[in-house]
Order: sequence, then C-alpha cells, then structure tokens
Amino acid sequence: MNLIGYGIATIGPALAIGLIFSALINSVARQPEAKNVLQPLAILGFAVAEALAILGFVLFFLA
Amino acid sequence: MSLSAALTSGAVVTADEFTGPSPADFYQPMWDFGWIEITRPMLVLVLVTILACWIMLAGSRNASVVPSKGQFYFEQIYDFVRGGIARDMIGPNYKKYLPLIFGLFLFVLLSNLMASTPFVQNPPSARIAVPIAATAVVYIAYHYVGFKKHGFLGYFKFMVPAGLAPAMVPVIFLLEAATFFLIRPLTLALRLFGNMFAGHMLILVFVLGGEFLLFHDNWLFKLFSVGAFGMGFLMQIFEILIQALQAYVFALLAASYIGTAEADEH
Amino acid sequence: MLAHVTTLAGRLVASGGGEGGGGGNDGTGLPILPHTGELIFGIIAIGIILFVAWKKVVPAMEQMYAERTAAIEGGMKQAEEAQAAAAAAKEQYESQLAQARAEASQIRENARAEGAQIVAEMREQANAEAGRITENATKQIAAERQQASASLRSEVGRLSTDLASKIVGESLHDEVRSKGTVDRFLAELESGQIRPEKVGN
Amino acid sequence: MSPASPNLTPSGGKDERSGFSRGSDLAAQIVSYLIAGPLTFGAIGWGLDALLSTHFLRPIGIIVGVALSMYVIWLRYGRP
Repeated sequence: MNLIGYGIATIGPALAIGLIFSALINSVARQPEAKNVLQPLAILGFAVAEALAILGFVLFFLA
Repeated sequence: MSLSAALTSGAVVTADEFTGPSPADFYQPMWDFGWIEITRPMLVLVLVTILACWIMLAGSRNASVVPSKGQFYFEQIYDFVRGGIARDMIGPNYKKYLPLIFGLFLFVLLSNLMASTPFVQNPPSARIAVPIAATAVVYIAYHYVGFKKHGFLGYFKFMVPAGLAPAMVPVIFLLEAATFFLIRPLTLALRLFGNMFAGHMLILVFVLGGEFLLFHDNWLFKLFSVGAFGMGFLMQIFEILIQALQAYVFALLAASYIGTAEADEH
Repeated sequence: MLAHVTTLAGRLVASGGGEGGGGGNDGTGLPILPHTGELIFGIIAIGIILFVAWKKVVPAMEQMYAERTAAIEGGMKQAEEAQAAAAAAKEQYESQLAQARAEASQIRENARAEGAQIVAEMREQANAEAGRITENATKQIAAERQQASASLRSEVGRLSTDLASKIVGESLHDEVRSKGTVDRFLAELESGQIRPEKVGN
Repeated sequence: MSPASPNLTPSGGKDERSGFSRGSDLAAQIVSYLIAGPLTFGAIGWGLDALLSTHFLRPIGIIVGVALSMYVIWLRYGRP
C-alpha cells in the first residue's frame, strides 16, 4: 500500500518537472540570450519539485 | 513478487495461477563450485568483455588517416565519447581520462545491449553487481583525481561552496561529504541498475503474460496474447533506446564527476 | 543502537525472504546487494576493457587524430601553395596578354601611321607629278606658242615684205632693214600704238 | 557594440554553448544533493533518537536535511 501511495505521489513532481523544463525550453528557444538568467531559476524550481518527490520517498520509509 | 503476482493475477481471473516475473528470474545459477557460483550473467560478462575488446582492437588496429569502413563506424562511437562527453564535461585536459570514459561507455553499452541481443537476452547491468563494479572504478578514479589535484585537506575544503556563513560550514560540509562519498556513486549505480532491471522486467511481464494467455484454454485469451506480444515487441524497441541512453548517461556522469574533481574552483 | 545496526545489516545481507533475489554468494540476499561472483567478474571485465582501451585503443586513435590534423593542415598548406602558384600563373598570363595586346595595338597603330604616311607620300608624289606634268605642259605650250609666234612673226614679216616688194616691185629683202621695220611694227602693234586697219577696202 | 555592455552577447562569457553534454548532468547532481540531505540528517536524527530514546528527532532531521539540500543547490547552481 505504501508503495502504491508513493507511486501516486510521484505523479505531481513528475508533472511539475515536465512543466518547468518545457517552460525553460520554450523561453530559451524564444530568447537564447536570457539563458543565463532562466537556467538557475528553472533549476531552483526543479529542486523544489524534486524535493517533494524525495519527501514522499522518505515518508514511504517513515510511515 | 507478491505485488506483481497480485497485479497480474488480478487481471487474469482463471483457475490456474499466473506467476509474474520477479527479481529471482534474474538470478540464474549454472554451476556451483562452493566458494564461487557461476551464474548466467557472468558468462554474458565474459562475452561482453570479448566483444568489447574485439570491437576496440578491430576498430583501432591499423588506424589510418583515411578510415576504412570498420574504422569509420568505430570512429563514430569514439568521437561521440571523445568530443560529446569527455571534452564537454572534463575540460581542456580531457585526454588523460579518455581510456576510462571510453572503456566504461563501451562496457555499459554492451552490457545493456545484451538485454536485446538474441539468444542472450540477459543484461548483466540488470544485476546490481555490474553497476556497482563500474561505479567502483569511477569512484576510485574521481576521488584519486580530486585528492591529487587539491591535496588531502584541500579536497575537503574544495567541497564546501564559497560564500557561506562560518556557522553553516560544518553542516554543509557534512552534507557535501555525504553527497561526494556516498550518494553520488549510489545514484550512479542505482540509476543504471534500476533502468535495466525495470526495463527487462517490463518486457518479461509482457512476454510471460502473453505466453500464459496463449497457452490458456480460453480462445479469447489466445486473442489477447497477440496484443501482449505486440506490446512486448514495442517495449523491446523502446528498451534499445533506453539502453543506449543509460550508457550515455553513465559515461556523462562519470566524466562530470571527474570534471568536478578536476576543476580549479567551483 | 549497535543492536539496531547489526540486525539491519543482517536483514540486508542474509534474508531476502529466501526468494533468491541475488545478494551474497548464494543469491539469497536482497536484489540490491551484489552477487559476489558477479562483482568479481564485473571488476575483472572492466579492468580488462579499461586496460585494452588505455594501452592500445586510445593511443592509436589519438595518434591517428594527430596525424589527421597534421595531414589536413599540410593539405591546407599545399592547397594554399597551389593557389598561390595558380595566382602567379594567372598574373603572368595576364601580363603576357596585356603585353601582347599592347604590342598588337602598337602594330596596328604603326600600320595605320605607316599607311597614312604612305598615302600622304603617294598624294604628295601624285601632286608633284601632276604639278610637274602641268608645268611641262605649260612650258611646252609656252614654247610652242613662242615658236608659233616667232615663226608667225617671221612669216608675217616675210609675207608682208613679199607683198610690199611685189607692190613696190623691188626687192626689199634687205635683211637688216626689213627685219627692223617689221619688228618695230609688230612691237608697236602689240603695244597698241597703231591700230590694225582693215586690210581689205 | 559598445565596450560597456559585454554581457549582451548571447553566451555570457563562458563557452556554455560549446557542447550538448554541458549542463545536462545538473539534474542528476541536484537529485544527489536532495537525497543526501534527508538521508544524512535523518540518519543523524535516528542516531540521536536511539541515544536519547526520543522519537521526534528523525523527522526533524529529515525536514532540516531537505531544507539544507535546497540551500546548497541554491548556493551551487541557483545563483546566476
């Protein structure tokens, strides 16, 4: 049951990461010179979203 | 095992029980000598070694300025590793590490492709021992490079990023040390293992399920088996992509870790 | 705490639930633990591959790349030399062509000048010839006229003397006198001192 | 282009467009940090729990670990 719960919990971060990087690719394709500004932002967003997945993973072991 | 069996047996409501694939299916002992046990992945490893050495020696023997056909194909792989991975990730003095990166790439690639090779169909990289062995080489290499470049204490000092409040240094150092010494090799090995294991497991699910459906009495199930085998075939093609990609990622991360250790300042 | 750790390690290594997941030597550990024989084989395999790559493959390939770079650079240098030679040949050819063209135009100019000179010479010659011929003719005509007038004068003189002597009946053929008379008369006639009368009635 | 605005060039100084591999390992390294944080500090919390026979230090360690991981990620990769 925990396993299935964790599997469901990964859906959210997966969608978030996909959205973040699609937005990054779109922006860089439109404005390549803005890459230096956009990439750290995207990485921060990715870290936050991925942290949710890791938290779910940890809770899977905790609970 | 219980989960996959539960899932598949939930789908197939019959009297006779379907047993799905389990990690035990990857463990195929052949001869037991007591102190060592020869398993099928070990034989595949021998095959991989022979194949890799043959490819490398045949591709680079009589390496000439104007390449022959075989040398041309070999050069494509070599150039990909040399220019696409090693030079990008390590930097100017990448040539020292080329044998390591290239050998690892070829080894992991062939090990992965063994999952889709006819009559073998057993990836050694789906056994955790092989990714661990490959990671051990990378682990030794990048720590050796780091200690040699920065000195013993300098390497630990190098791990802590600049611009940090002094009170935070011990905590962050703990975190960085855990990342450098534990999590990086762990994720490197587990990524390769997990991808190969799960991919092969997926194919096994489709093929074993299709087989079960085919040999079932109900004719409707025989019809469904076509779909299952078709999905297995599609997954097989998809797996070949994943196998090449994972070999690339493994070599890329190995080069990246060496490049980080080789870097002057972060 | 130590008891916790040891029991955890023991669970990890020894008990995969007896499923044969693959850990340890006999494959009874968890699947994320390495099988001993496979680990040894894997390290040996990677060692062999890395050794071959390190000793044989990469040096050969790098040497080949260096040679290829040298060959390409040499080829470029050769191409540059060939281009320079071609440029020199073209320049030479063009200079030769220009020279030939200049020569031709000079020849043409010379020919034209020569032709003009020839024509001028010819014209001059013809003019001179024409002038000479005209002069000759004028001279001849003048001479003939002179001659004619002289012979006419002597004829007229003799005739008139004859006529006069026939009238007079006496030979008036005294040379000096008659000559002087007739000449004087003619000179007076020419100068218009006497007007010629009608000889008839 | 005026010499006062060197950052307007597409590649801001570094040769980050040179190869397609460059930067593609960032995600893997970030995941490494994110796993390392909770694991390390959760283990510390678990050890303190075992020593002090309490029960609340392990979750606190995990939460603190996630926060520290994100802080390190911001330090290393988040600053433009």
